[in-house]
Amino acid sequence: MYQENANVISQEKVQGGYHVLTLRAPLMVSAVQPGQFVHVRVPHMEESLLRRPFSVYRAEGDQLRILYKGVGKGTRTMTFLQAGDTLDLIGPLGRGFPPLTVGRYPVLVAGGYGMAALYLLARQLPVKGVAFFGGRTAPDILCVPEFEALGWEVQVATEDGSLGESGRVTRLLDDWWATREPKADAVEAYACGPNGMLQAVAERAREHEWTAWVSVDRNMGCGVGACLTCVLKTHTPGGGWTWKRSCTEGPVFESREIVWEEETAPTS
Amino acid sequence: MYQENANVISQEKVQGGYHVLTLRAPLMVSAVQPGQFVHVRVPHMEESLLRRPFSVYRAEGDQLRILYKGVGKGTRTMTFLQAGDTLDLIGPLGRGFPPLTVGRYPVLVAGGYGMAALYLLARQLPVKGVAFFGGRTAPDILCVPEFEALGWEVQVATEDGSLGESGRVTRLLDDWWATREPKADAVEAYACGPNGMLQAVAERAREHEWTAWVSVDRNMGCGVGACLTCVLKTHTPGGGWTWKRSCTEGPVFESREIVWEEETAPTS
Amino acid sequence: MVDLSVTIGSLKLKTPVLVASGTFGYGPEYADLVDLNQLGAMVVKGIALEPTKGNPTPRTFETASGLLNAIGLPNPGVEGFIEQYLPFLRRYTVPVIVNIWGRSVEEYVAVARRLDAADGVHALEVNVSCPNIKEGSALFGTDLEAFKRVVAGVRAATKLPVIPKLAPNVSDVGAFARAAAETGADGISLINSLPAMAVNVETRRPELANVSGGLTGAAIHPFAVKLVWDAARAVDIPVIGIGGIASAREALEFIIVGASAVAVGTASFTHPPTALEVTAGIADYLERHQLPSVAALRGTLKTN
Amino acid sequence: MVDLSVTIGSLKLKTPVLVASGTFGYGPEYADLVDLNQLGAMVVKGIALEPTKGNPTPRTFETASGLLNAIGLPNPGVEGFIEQYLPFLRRYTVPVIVNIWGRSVEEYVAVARRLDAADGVHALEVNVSCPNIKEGSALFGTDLEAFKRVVAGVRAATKLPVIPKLAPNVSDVGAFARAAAETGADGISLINSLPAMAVNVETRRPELANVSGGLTGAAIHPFAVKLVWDAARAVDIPVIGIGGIASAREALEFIIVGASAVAVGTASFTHPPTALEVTAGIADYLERHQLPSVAALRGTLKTN
Ligand SMILES: Cc1cc2nc3c(=O)[nH]c(=O)nc-3n(C[C@H](O)[C@H](O)[C@H](O)COP(=O)(O)OP(=O)(O)OC[C@H]3O[C@@H](n4cnc5c(N)ncnc54)[C@H](O)[C@@H]3O)c2cc1C
Ligand SMILES: Cc1cc2nc3c(=O)[nH]c(=O)nc-3n(C[C@H](O)[C@H](O)[C@H](O)COP(=O)(O)OP(=O)(O)OC[C@H]3O[C@@H](n4cnc5c(N)ncnc54)[C@H](O)[C@@H]3O)c2cc1C
Ligand SMILES: Cc1cc2nc3c(=O)[nH]c(=O)nc-3n(C[C@H](O)[C@H](O)[C@H](O)COP(=O)(O)O)c2cc1C
Ligand SMILES: Cc1cc2nc3c(=O)[nH]c(=O)nc-3n(C[C@H](O)[C@H](O)[C@H](O)COP(=O)(O)O)c2cc1C
Ligand code: FES
Ligand code: FES
Repeated sequence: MYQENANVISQEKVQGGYHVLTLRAPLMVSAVQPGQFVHVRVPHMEESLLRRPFSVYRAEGDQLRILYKGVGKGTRTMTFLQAGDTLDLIGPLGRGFPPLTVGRYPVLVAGGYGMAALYLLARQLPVKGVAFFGGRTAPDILCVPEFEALGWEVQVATEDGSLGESGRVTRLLDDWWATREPKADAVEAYACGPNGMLQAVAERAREHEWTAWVSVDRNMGCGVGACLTCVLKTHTPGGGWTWKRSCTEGPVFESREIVWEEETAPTS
Repeated sequence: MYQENANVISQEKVQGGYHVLTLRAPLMVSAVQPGQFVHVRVPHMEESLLRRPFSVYRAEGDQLRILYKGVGKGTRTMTFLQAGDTLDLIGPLGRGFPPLTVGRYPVLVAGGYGMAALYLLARQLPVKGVAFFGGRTAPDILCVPEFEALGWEVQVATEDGSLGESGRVTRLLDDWWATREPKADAVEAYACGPNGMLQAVAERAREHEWTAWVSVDRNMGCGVGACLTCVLKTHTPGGGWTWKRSCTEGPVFESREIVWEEETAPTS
Repeated sequence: MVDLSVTIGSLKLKTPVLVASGTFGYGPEYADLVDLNQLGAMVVKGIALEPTKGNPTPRTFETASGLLNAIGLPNPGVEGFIEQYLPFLRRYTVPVIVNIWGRSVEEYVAVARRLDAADGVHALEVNVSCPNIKEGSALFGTDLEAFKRVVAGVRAATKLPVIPKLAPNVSDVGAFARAAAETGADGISLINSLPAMAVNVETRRPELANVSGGLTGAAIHPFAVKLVWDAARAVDIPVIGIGGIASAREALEFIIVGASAVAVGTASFTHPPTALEVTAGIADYLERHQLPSVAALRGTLKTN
Repeated sequence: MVDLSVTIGSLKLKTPVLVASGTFGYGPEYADLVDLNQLGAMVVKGIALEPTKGNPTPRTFETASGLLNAIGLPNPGVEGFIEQYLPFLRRYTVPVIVNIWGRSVEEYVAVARRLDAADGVHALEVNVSCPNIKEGSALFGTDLEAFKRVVAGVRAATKLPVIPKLAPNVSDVGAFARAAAETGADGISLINSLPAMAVNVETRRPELANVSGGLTGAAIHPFAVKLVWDAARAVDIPVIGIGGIASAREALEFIIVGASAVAVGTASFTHPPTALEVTAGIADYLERHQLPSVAALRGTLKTN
């Protein structure tokens, strides 16, 4: 874990309100694992005391990228960053995605910035499987060519049918599973997206006995385990539950560990 | 009094850390009198609740100019304003300089932004007299060619002697007065600058029986007379004193009205 | 059209958005910029029996999202107010609430009695909580018995609606709210500014000539919401929520936790038409949420 | 070299800048980013007799220059703390102050007694002022008699320095400071977070699952300075000033009004090395002002 002043190399608008911020952040790049995040102090936001967490999208050379959308005060302020500006980062933070268990077939499921959050993993996994990307409408589907270039099959669903199949991404997942032979093949799923999507993946994992790693999005304070803002309910062996900190013990959890209930409802 | 969203036409650095901001502000221009000010809501300063007051430097066509220096949080933030930005103004505010009494000879004394604050007056006065400008060092002396172009004689003093006479501007004033004939000529002085300079002018005015109008610089809150932040002590006929609001009953006061004491010490 | 009206005792307000005492002068100051008749009520700066000069300068200081002030309640005295400002205010239809203060119960009573007889005063707000007065009247805001004496005294002295303004620096604001209601107050308002101070570390002097002052503005808003919630649950009389309102959102928070009306303070300095924009924002919100009236929104906080 | 050391009872601190309870975890969390040995002391998150889960989420919410929290004092219990965290902390030379809380005097006493016997604990900070616990312990912070009972109980249970942490929502903080001193406390710390709340107006639900919480950060700083000033004038024992410190300036304000030491809270979230930068800033200030020690600056506010 480092604190680093990163230089903004470029800020690019991509589709659907998303931006890609490219930073020179050698310390972050040197240590980042797939699924980890950086905690950003957004400049010129004097009234706001908290940092904002962003998954690492790409990390190459000394360059780090994050892909984000201007949804609130912090992220909208970030859209004004320009080449030459400086950004104070803490990271890499959190427990990312574990490596694929040998002999398993990897399945990725993503929505929103989750597509970016899975990219490093997709690049690193030794087996290239199938990726399911879902969104409301075509511009919400990001990074498809990049995943295909890595050798992944990408299946897309949009709720309005403007790209790929019409409907939820989990329908694609169900169809794929239904036609897949032999059933006995072990699947290891990795998911990042809205809470509803994660919960849907968790249900399938339970039903089909997959291992499923989900990256949750919880409001964060410190990002390092000190403030206990970002907790979510997890099962304990005896049938009880305990809070775990998604910033340090997560953001990636095995889906069966999570207590799925309204208390862990989506934050976005 | 209006509230107006002014467009920034340009922002220019001049010498000594001063900037000239040119705004399209037709309502302000339509009503402004010499010595009045505008109360500026500095954008992107979410943590700061108060506006900042600035004298009107020039007002031509629909363009308003203010000349200012980045001395603190608000003014430094203002230096980032660019053409196309919008600035929320309230004004014109305050009681400016009264017209010259017929038969009097006008003398201007200024330091700092005071040179700008006297420009509209200098242009409007029917008699062009002599202007004394003082500062610490050469770059602090502003607007001299502009005043000369209006037909004023400008005498300059800097404390380090880098421009004009070496020393305080009041020495120039004393020298001028000492050699001036006939002494009986009525002088009407107008001053804007640091409190010490105003007080020195007030002393001469009392001694030589000049009328002297001084524009004071007091911390302001509302700018319109509601909050009672900006008060200064003034004499009342019976030998007592009362607070007057420099935003509405000032910022220009006749120097004998002011109770000159440490309580009205300079704010800058 | 949604119904924005509010009733506090015999006082009828067309809208629930007032301007807070001490932040809008006596009326003329903002009249060029803001149509006073569109305000729920005009609450004038605190009036005492005799003219008062107030504190030395500096009187205000900016803090993080806040404003510190120690104005010291300068005012022209009750006679001065009646002569200099009431004629101006009578030209408007806006209800006038006079904020009053005193150094003793007798002074409060005398001011209340004099204003009761004046034409153009619609209610009295009783400032027991100003932290700036050294003469001891701050005690009226934090000592329950002294508080009751003041409220009872004012109550007996006037037929006008009486609205005690509660001090924020108490452990149990509900007790003061109940005491106000039991002593015959028609409503209560809160919060007044929060005792606070700032130091210039280079000079080692306080930033305010009065040493300490009161904190107001956005910084105190979450604290004010909690106190208004506590007070509103304690009594049935109307509550006026004050503290850090800069947009409709903050005003709606007060109403949702139980305030019948609100007052805009420091934000008028930043942006004079804030109170009117808040009013429009509340109307818009009620329409969007298909609520017939501001009263229908009051106290609808869901806590489970 | 200026002398930055501070003594609180038998506790010697090399620098006057601590990290505040609940904002720096138990030690390991920030150890990668901040050299713990350079802190004046490490004040750990509140410890109770039994493990506690804390409040449901959301637990924090950003406000104007402030942070609202209702974490609810989750902790591993005193035995869990001793097992899981003390061994880590013993590897450092930084003094460890354990913040303790309970639901009854007996619980406070039991925790204090257990920690008294533990190796590596250097002082106890007694949290009587956390607004987040519903079980009634908040009363320990605002009821003078209950407060004295807790402090006396803890005092009798340990030889470690005892530092009660005062509640900010009282009318007369000096009375609590005096009560602490009279009951044998070695120092006092203040302020804890200020009771506050925020409402999501679209859902009409509180932004915190616990409905209300505590306000911290820059927003409350001027309020904290006033309370520290009041408390420091009331007692001779050392005072630790807390609230809204983000740079040396705010820390110096506390020291000038009478604090012997300070603690950095919320600002560590924004910028983890804040406490160390504040320490450097104080040293620099003392040199610039030709003061030999931080003690020489303490209580030097000029009020005339
Ligand atoms: C581990 C992790 C990784 C993330 N990666 C990405 C990413 O790669 N790209 C991307 O676009 N977004 C990502 N997010 C979401 C992103 O952090 C939020 O969109 C962002 O914090 C919203 O900030 P805001 O100021 O714009 O929103 P606002 O809604 O204005 O924030 C208001 C308040 O809510 C809090 N808040 C709101 N949403 C979140 C949230 N999701 N997490 C934490 N705090 C929140 C803020 O701290 C603040 O206190 C990630 C979130 C997490 C937890
Ligand atoms: C009538 C009048 C006319 C002025 N005209 C000009 C001008 O033409 N050009 C120019 O450069 N400056 C002018 N000033 C001074 C200018 O207003 C201050 O320099 C400016 O307010 C400083 O703001 P800041 O945020 O940069 O400083 P900061 O020192 O960071 O401000 C901190 C706090 O001090 C207050 N404050 C500090 N100084 C002043 C002050 N002088 N007046 C009001 N509040 C203050 C601010 O409101 C704020 O609360 C004028 C002042 C007055 C009263
Ligand atoms: C400059 C100033 C002067 C004030 N004067 C008074 C007053 O005379 N009487 C009073 O009851 N409250 C007075 N107040 C308090 C306000 O009425 C209000 O309660 C407080 O400012 C909180 O609201 P805000 O956060 O919206 O400003 C004053 C506040 C300010 C900022
Ligand atoms: C997330 C959080 C958790 C806290 N937990 C505790 C605690 O366990 N015990 C305690 O006495 N104070 C606790 N506090 C209060 C702080 O120690 C401190 O008194 C307060 O935050 C004010 O300082 P600040 O403005 O610098 O944050 C907590 C504060 C925050 C923000
Ligand atoms: S964000 Fe602070 S503990 Fe996770
Ligand atoms: S600045 Fe408010 S009365 Fe002058």
